Amino acid sequence: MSKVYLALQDNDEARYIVEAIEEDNPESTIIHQPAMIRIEAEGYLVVKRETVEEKMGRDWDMQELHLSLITLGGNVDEDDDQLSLSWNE
Amino acid sequence: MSVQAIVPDYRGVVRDRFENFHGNQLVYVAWDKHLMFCAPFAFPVPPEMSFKSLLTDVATDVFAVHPEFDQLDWSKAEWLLDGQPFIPQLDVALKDQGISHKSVLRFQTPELKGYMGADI
Amino acid sequence: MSIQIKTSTLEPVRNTFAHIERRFGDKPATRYQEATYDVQAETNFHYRPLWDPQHELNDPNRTALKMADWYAFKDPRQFYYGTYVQQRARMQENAESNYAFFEKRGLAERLPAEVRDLVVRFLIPLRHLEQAANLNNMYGTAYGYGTAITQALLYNAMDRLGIAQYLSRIGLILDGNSSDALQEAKGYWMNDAVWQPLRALCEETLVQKDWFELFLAQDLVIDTLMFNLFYVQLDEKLVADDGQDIAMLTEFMQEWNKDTSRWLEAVLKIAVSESEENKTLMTEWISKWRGKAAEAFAPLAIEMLGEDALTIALAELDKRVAKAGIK
Amino acid sequence: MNKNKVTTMAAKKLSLKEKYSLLTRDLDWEFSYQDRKDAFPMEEFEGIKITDWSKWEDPFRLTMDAYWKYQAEKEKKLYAILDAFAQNNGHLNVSDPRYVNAIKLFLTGISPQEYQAHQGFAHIGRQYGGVGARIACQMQSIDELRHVQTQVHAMSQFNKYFDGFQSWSNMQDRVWYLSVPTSFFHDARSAGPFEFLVAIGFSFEYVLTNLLFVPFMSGAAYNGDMATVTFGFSAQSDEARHMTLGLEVIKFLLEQHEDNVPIVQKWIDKWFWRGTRLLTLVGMMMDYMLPNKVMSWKEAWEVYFEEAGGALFKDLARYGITMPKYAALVEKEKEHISHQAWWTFYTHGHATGFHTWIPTDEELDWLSEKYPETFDKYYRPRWEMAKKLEAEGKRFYTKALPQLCTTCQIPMLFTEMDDPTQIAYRDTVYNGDRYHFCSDGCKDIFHDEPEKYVQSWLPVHQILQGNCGGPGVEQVLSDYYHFNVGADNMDMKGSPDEKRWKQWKGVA
Repeated sequence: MSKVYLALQDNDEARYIVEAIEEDNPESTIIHQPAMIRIEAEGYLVVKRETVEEKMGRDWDMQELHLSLITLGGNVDEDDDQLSLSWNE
Repeated sequence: MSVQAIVPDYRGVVRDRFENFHGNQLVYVAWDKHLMFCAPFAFPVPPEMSFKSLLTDVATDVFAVHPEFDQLDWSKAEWLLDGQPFIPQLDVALKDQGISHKSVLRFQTPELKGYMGADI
Repeated sequence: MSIQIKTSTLEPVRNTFAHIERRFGDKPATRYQEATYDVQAETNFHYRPLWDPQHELNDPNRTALKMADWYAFKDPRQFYYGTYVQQRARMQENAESNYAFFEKRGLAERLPAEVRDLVVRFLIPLRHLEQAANLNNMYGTAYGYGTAITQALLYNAMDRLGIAQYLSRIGLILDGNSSDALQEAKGYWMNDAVWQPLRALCEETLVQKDWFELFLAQDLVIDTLMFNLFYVQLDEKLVADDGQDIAMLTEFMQEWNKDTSRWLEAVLKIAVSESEENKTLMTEWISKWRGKAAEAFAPLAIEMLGEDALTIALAELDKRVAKAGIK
Repeated sequence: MNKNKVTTMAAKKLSLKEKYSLLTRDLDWEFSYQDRKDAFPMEEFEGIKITDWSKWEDPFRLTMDAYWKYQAEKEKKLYAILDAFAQNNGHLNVSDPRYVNAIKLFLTGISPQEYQAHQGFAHIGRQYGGVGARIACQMQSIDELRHVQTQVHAMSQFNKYFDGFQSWSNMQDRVWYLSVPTSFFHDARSAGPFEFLVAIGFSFEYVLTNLLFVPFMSGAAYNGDMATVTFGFSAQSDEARHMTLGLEVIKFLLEQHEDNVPIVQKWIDKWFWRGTRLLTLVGMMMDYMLPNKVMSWKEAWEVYFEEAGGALFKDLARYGITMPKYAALVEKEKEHISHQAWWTFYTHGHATGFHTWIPTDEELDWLSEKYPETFDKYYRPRWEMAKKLEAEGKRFYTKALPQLCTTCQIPMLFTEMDDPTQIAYRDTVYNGDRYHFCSDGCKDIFHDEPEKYVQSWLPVHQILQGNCGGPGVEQVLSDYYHFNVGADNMDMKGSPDEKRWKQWKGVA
């Protein structure tokens, strides 16, 4: 299985998102690089709105993710509640 | 293959036709295994120019900066014309010995190994 | 480290880029200037487009209009991307609160049925006209010349998509998100006899080749008539029929029109004052499309507003054309 | 007037997908009065078969209101940082004035291509018959305009204090090495609408731009350039959308018709090859032009292509798509190309719009460590030679113009990868004229569409035809390229840039 990944700018907003991703994807790996945070996982990764809202303590729109997103790899599926990345192999 | 365009007869203008060089033709010259010179050089020269004149009046100035140039004996150099072994005739015009527009001339000097023997 | 720096040695070597200095002198430039002037490449195009071998990739000859300097088309709003999106974000925030207010207070339910029908039959189908306007402004963006005008056309294209989406949302508000109103409105656009000439006109604009002519047809002729008929005269009718709340949902379009008119009128003036040839050409184009548009809007205007409505709208168009120095 | 009220109904909650579809997809209509093919005339000539545009899946469902809102937020943040950068003389915080040359190459070489991407996406954003794909392309068009404008604004501050930025507008369509990126985008823009999207949206954005932006922006961060980091990451936040568009379009084309598969594969092969040739410039920048180095070109290639690209092509295998032709060759090239390229620029440093230099001893050791198989054997001796010549007061600049590859337009500097001491030569004769190539990849591309590539505007040939001013190279540089000769070009050592830097920093 190949890795899917996304990278976020290293800012305060992103720290909550990363925390949420870690919680929802226990198998994922978080890599801190200069000015960015890369998160990878085997085959599948999901960002859930509800978890991010819980971490931030406020309403959070899935599309706000794009303010911090730098790059990603994998097939994207986005709706109101989550954004997932996957490979079909 | 040919181009698939919105019209059936798409044709490109040939930008580098001989006629565009004001009487000159292009000849590319390279000294193999001497990568101080990163790529072959492009020279615009009259097709009537003799091979000798190409060497002494055009190429020498460019290649002479190489530390091994003093040891270079043109008469011992081995030549390739467009990839094929070639024996140049010094006093014959380029066009009369098959050196045409956009031909590549490469010379090899097996005894000269380049700077520090590293093909440079 | 910074303590060692003497401010006197920190004088800039130059104030701006060389091409900006050539145009505006050796002084600090605005962000609009640096983002706009001479950004588009002008020479040495390698390959003729497979989709248009008669032209270069960037080619001023995709219109018959001639300009000595295509950067004469300065946008009075001085929109570059950053100022454009920030301006629209402010408008969208306002629109968002209007739509939210309208929905929260259940204003749709307070509309008289006639008003609802009027909106569905006459306002919502405009979203398809906006879609044509989006394509026609993209056409100018893609095949026009010089960043000054092509970027403004792009902003206008995106505005039109935005407006089409706001109009769609009005439909969704009226039908409780069932999309029935949208389907009904599309039915009018596709089959209602009074809409057909206008739809035919939209389809005709979509097969035009000269981008500046198309710009005049769409942004000047069609849009001026459309705005006057739907957002001025229909708006008045809605107010008279107890439908004034709808105005909350079209405030964005009102603001947009004010903003865009400033740019449109500047472009007209600049193009026409360039040369007699341009003036003649533009006069011909405008008269051709005025004729077509008058015919296309006529049945709709009569059905929606009555006999005089189109005359009023045409007078508005003629005033605008005259103001630009065309007649 | 009848005052019946509209009947009350509970508003149904719309999902993002449904809402987007109603607000966007439903705007289009079937034509009754014109032939739709006259409105969208470019969809068929490439041989691509689209049977049903409605099968298009929108990956991100961004409506204009959300677009304005989020993009304005990004712009507000970005310009706040650019203002602060200018007010605080942020250019003084870069690691070393040599670094600034990397962003000179960026502004002159990449920003104009962002503009071409903007133009190309505007073109297909008008031409696609399917509304979903079309609007995604329109959004990318306006994003790309954003990128060129924010880049120009970020560089504006550097332009006030360093040479080499000021003539970027004039340089973009004239300068010899800039014809490499320029011809790449001209090639894509002059192709049909589907090839354009495979070229730029898929091959470039999805497969390769990570190699351009991510190391570049980390590099800027490592070298104290906050302005570049900021515009770079801000642009990347749009890029995630663009990459996904690229992947969606590939899947869409492959699912539409099996006849599309070989056409798409051919385009992937072509644009992968053209892309790797273009990225040679980035490789050189990473290995040689960043004073504080993030990772080597080779490492970047391994992470961003071999690993990420490998996963992608495994995913596409179900459609019958295979790894791009010559991917195995490029695996060998990663050991060589950055060194071969920087040597070329170093030896042509009199004709470049940025400064060149010999790597420091520490940098040479870093290169040895990063390229243990190749650097000491093939490339370090060149720098030893350059050091010796420089010490003798004979800084080496070549005296003639190089031969160029007809397709990628890079000087014929690449070697056979199994013999890095031998320049690779490929040629062909077409309609009586001889054409030269750096590689099989570039020759294949010519062979597939010779009538396109006979038009190549090869800068060296244009200079020699007298079309760029002259006759001397110096006049070409000053009159045609608008260089400030003696300031913009030549070695870093002794340049006005270096002198000013020393003054600012109070170093003798």
